Amino acid sequence: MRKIETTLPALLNEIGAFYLPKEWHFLSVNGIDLGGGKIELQWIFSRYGVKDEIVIYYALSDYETAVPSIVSLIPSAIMGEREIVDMFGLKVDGAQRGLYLDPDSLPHPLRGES
Amino acid sequence: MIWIWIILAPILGGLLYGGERVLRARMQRRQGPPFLQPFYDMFKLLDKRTLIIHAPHALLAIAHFFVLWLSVAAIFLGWNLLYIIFLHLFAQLLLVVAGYSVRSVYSHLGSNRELLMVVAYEPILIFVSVGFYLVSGSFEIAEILKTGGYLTQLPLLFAALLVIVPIKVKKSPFDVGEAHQEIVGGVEVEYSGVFYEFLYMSRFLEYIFIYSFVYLFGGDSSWAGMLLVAGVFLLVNLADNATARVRTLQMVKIVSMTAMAFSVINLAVVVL
Amino acid sequence: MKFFSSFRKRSPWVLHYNAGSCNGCDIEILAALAPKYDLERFGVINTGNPKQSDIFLVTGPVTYRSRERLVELYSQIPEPKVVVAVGSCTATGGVFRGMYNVEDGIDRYIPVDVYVPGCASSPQLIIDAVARALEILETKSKEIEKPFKLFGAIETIHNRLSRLNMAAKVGQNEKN
Amino acid sequence: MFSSMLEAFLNLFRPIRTLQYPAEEIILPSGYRGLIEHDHEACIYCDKCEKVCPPGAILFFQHEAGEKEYRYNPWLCIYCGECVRACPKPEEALRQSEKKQLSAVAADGANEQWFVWEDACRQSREAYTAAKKSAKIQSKSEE
Amino acid sequence: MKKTIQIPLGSQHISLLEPIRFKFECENEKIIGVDADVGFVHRGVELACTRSFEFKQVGYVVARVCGLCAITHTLSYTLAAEKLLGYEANDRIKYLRMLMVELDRIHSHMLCLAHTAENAGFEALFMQIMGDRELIMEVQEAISGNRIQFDYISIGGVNRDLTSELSALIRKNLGLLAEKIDTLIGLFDNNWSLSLRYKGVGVLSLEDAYTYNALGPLARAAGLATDVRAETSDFPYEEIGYKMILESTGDIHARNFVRLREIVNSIEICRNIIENLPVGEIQEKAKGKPNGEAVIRVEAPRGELFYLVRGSGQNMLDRVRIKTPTFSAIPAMMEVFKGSEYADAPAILASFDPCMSCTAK
Repeated sequence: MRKIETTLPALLNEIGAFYLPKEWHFLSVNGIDLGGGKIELQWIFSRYGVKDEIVIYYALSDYETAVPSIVSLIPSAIMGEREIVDMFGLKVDGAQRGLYLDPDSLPHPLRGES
Repeated sequence: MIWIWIILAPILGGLLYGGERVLRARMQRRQGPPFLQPFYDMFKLLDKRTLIIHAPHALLAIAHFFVLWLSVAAIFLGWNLLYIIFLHLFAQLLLVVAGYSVRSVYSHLGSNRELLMVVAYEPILIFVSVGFYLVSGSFEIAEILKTGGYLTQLPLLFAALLVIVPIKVKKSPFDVGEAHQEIVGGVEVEYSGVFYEFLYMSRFLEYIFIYSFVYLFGGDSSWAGMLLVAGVFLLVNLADNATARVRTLQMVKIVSMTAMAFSVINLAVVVL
Repeated sequence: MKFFSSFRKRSPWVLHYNAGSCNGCDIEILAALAPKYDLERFGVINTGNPKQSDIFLVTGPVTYRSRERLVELYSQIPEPKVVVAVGSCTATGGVFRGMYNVEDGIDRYIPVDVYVPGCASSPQLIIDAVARALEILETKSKEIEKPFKLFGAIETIHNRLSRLNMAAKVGQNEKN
Repeated sequence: MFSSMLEAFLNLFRPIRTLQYPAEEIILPSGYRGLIEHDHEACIYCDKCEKVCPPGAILFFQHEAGEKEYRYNPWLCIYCGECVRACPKPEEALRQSEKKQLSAVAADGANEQWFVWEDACRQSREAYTAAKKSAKIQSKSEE
Repeated sequence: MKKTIQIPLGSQHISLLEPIRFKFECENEKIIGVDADVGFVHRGVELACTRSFEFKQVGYVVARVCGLCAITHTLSYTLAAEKLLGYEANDRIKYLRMLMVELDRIHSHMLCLAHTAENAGFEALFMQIMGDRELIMEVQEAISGNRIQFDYISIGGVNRDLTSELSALIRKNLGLLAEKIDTLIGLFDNNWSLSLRYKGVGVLSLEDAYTYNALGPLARAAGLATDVRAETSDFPYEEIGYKMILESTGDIHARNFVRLREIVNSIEICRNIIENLPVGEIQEKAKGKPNGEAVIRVEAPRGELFYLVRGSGQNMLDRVRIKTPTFSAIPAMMEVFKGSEYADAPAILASFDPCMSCTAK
């Protein structure tokens, strides 16, 4: 497992330079609430056919900052992005709320204070 | 005497259907429902509260059932085969209209498919009756049953009939009209309670209708007819247990390529 | 009529709905229809169509998004009908009890007649439950049965019962 | 296709696979995870099972006199057996039998009643600790 | 006039086990657009794992995320938790865990095959496969004490041991099953109507498989060589005879074949495990509180299952992230539907073996 720190503005460039469709398998977008309004976002990749090679790009963010979408690079990321929109109440371009949650359920269940 | 048989026709079909369900279960090595299950279902449906979409929709199901019954009665009375086929067609069209009359996509799809099925099997039924005419010289069932030897003269036509029997009794590979897993019964989808019962019972009549065509091939020997019906019944159920449902257009293609070709060749041979 | 109601228990047609379960009970229902347990020997057909069903087999603790469908399906089944809650999470919420998107059992929304224990309920328990449900079904009248929540007013059109607005949407009916 | 037709035909002469369940009992394998059984005599009321139970199907009602009452909801239980593994006296105080729980009807209150129990148990617990605390304060002030 | 019709599939439909709603935009019966709603089963397990349950209970809770791959959920979580506790299981525990996972794979694949057959309108085949599947259910019931939710794995080991009678039962049933699978392979390959329904239908090309990050049997049917069993070193899969199964056409037929051949492979793996079971304790003490972050991948029947667990030395965990196979497969799934017939939609859907309760958690 290799963790690489990045920032939100640089994310698209870094992943664009790193991701090769035939070599890397995109696993998921993941969010972890660190408390105090901070959130750690992770983009997780694994390499095809190689043992135990996982690369995690992570970036720190707060709730208000818009998160760049990587759908243009990896179309299947839409699911993960919609999920973090639902679960953390973040803003991601092109991803709408409503994958899991209805208007009357909890607004952002995985945030620290909720 | 014949009137009693006509009144008993749905019950006869019900027995056939019940027997088939048991047979099918045994072919799948399970116990299956009781033999009289269709009648239990019938009585239970009478006891349900009825929900109606709109009156014509319900009425069309009843009309479908009675017209179908009329065509079966006509068979028992020994009428002209062509009348019977068109009466049956009329009954089918009532069902199709019923399917289109509600705002359910599944019902519409069911009607579409029902129409395509009519396109597939109706010509074959007509060819079969023409075949009977060429051999016996009459379209009247009473006359047809007086001569024999259809099976030797019209073997391919019998094969063509065999192909369309699964369409009529809603068995795979050709059960596209019902297609339970795709369109939840098609035209049946919006019916409930007593009105569904009419559709449920019309299935019994369809059994009688199509198997009496098989019976006709026995000609003057009723034993041969009975034997043919039993054989086809078994064969259709075997095929049902060995095939998946094909798509609607595939069905039309298969039927027109096999059954249509068989019947045209057979008729040509007989005429020449 | 007495004569006809005695046939109810010989021909129970089943509607199955998954209201957010883990699949465990659903595949057990499927297994109960398969050769080893063969529910069809009691006359059970899995119709998949609420309008032609008598027994409503529900699995799952009712998630927020599926509750409207649950109520809608329930009100589409013509009476007499029975509801069987298959599995502990359907009956009481099970391990999901208290989670934020879950409603702790389907009897918050619709009246349940039989609660089946087990996580996941085995086909044996499902057969037991269906047998029990049939006893209840036989004694039921044809009175209209209403869901508890998400329920609009009973309307009649031309003196006939209309079920169009029976399961009103959440926004219209205040959640209580 | 023809081989499966033949197979279907031959199946007619083979024995059926269906178990006649309500008429004949099904023999469960030994070690089937069934109902949790509690023995009032052997239990030392350490509350460990209550703490580990994932759905919270075991509750102890605290009587004012100090003794506890075991309450168990078989329709909430997920039959994982974690309580038995946590029990300091497994097989004596708490054991997993091989019996299956029967289904409940509406009158049994499988769900409704349990909400009431949950509340009652929590309140009894709170009332008990409050009473103990006040007793302690009282005894302290008496000293 | 509008040229297209909208055909809904779900959330309640006879061909679906689980609630998922598709809205197919169709021209006649040809699908040109798909819209899916997958969130019907969202229960909030991820939050509950960090708020309501202690880390020792979480294994039983995540098992209820999905009934079909319950064992892989528990396994992944347990492995992650054990990593955080700094504990490594002995060989016997590893082998027993692998045995359960492979048995689970067999039963899940058989269910999928049966369901695909049912949705293609082949009721007899459904009955046949479901009947044969009972062999494996019997074994699972005997080993773990329950037919579906096994609750077999716990932190520090497994809950029950494998006795010699059990091994005999497993050997017997696997032998019977192996013959049945052989006939099934012949049937799936040769049946005329099945080939009409399956061959060339619902094709996912290799290119699309890469683009949409397909995984599991779905990717292997398209020729994409990915299998977590070959990409992880948590378990000694190579030494017990694991082989990667690949097909190339990517249609329903190929997916079925990947599943059938994986069943054959899994039967072999199970036999090898029974024959070469090491001796040792089945339950060891794993002490401490989870601290740090651990990432685990396990090959569930539907593909890769991913767990990320983070703890901070307390009884409650900070984060449990569950990424399930179907969740990643949905974009690929939606792509395949476009251009196929509505009549094939239920069969295509079943051939993906979607698990909505996994997806929505």
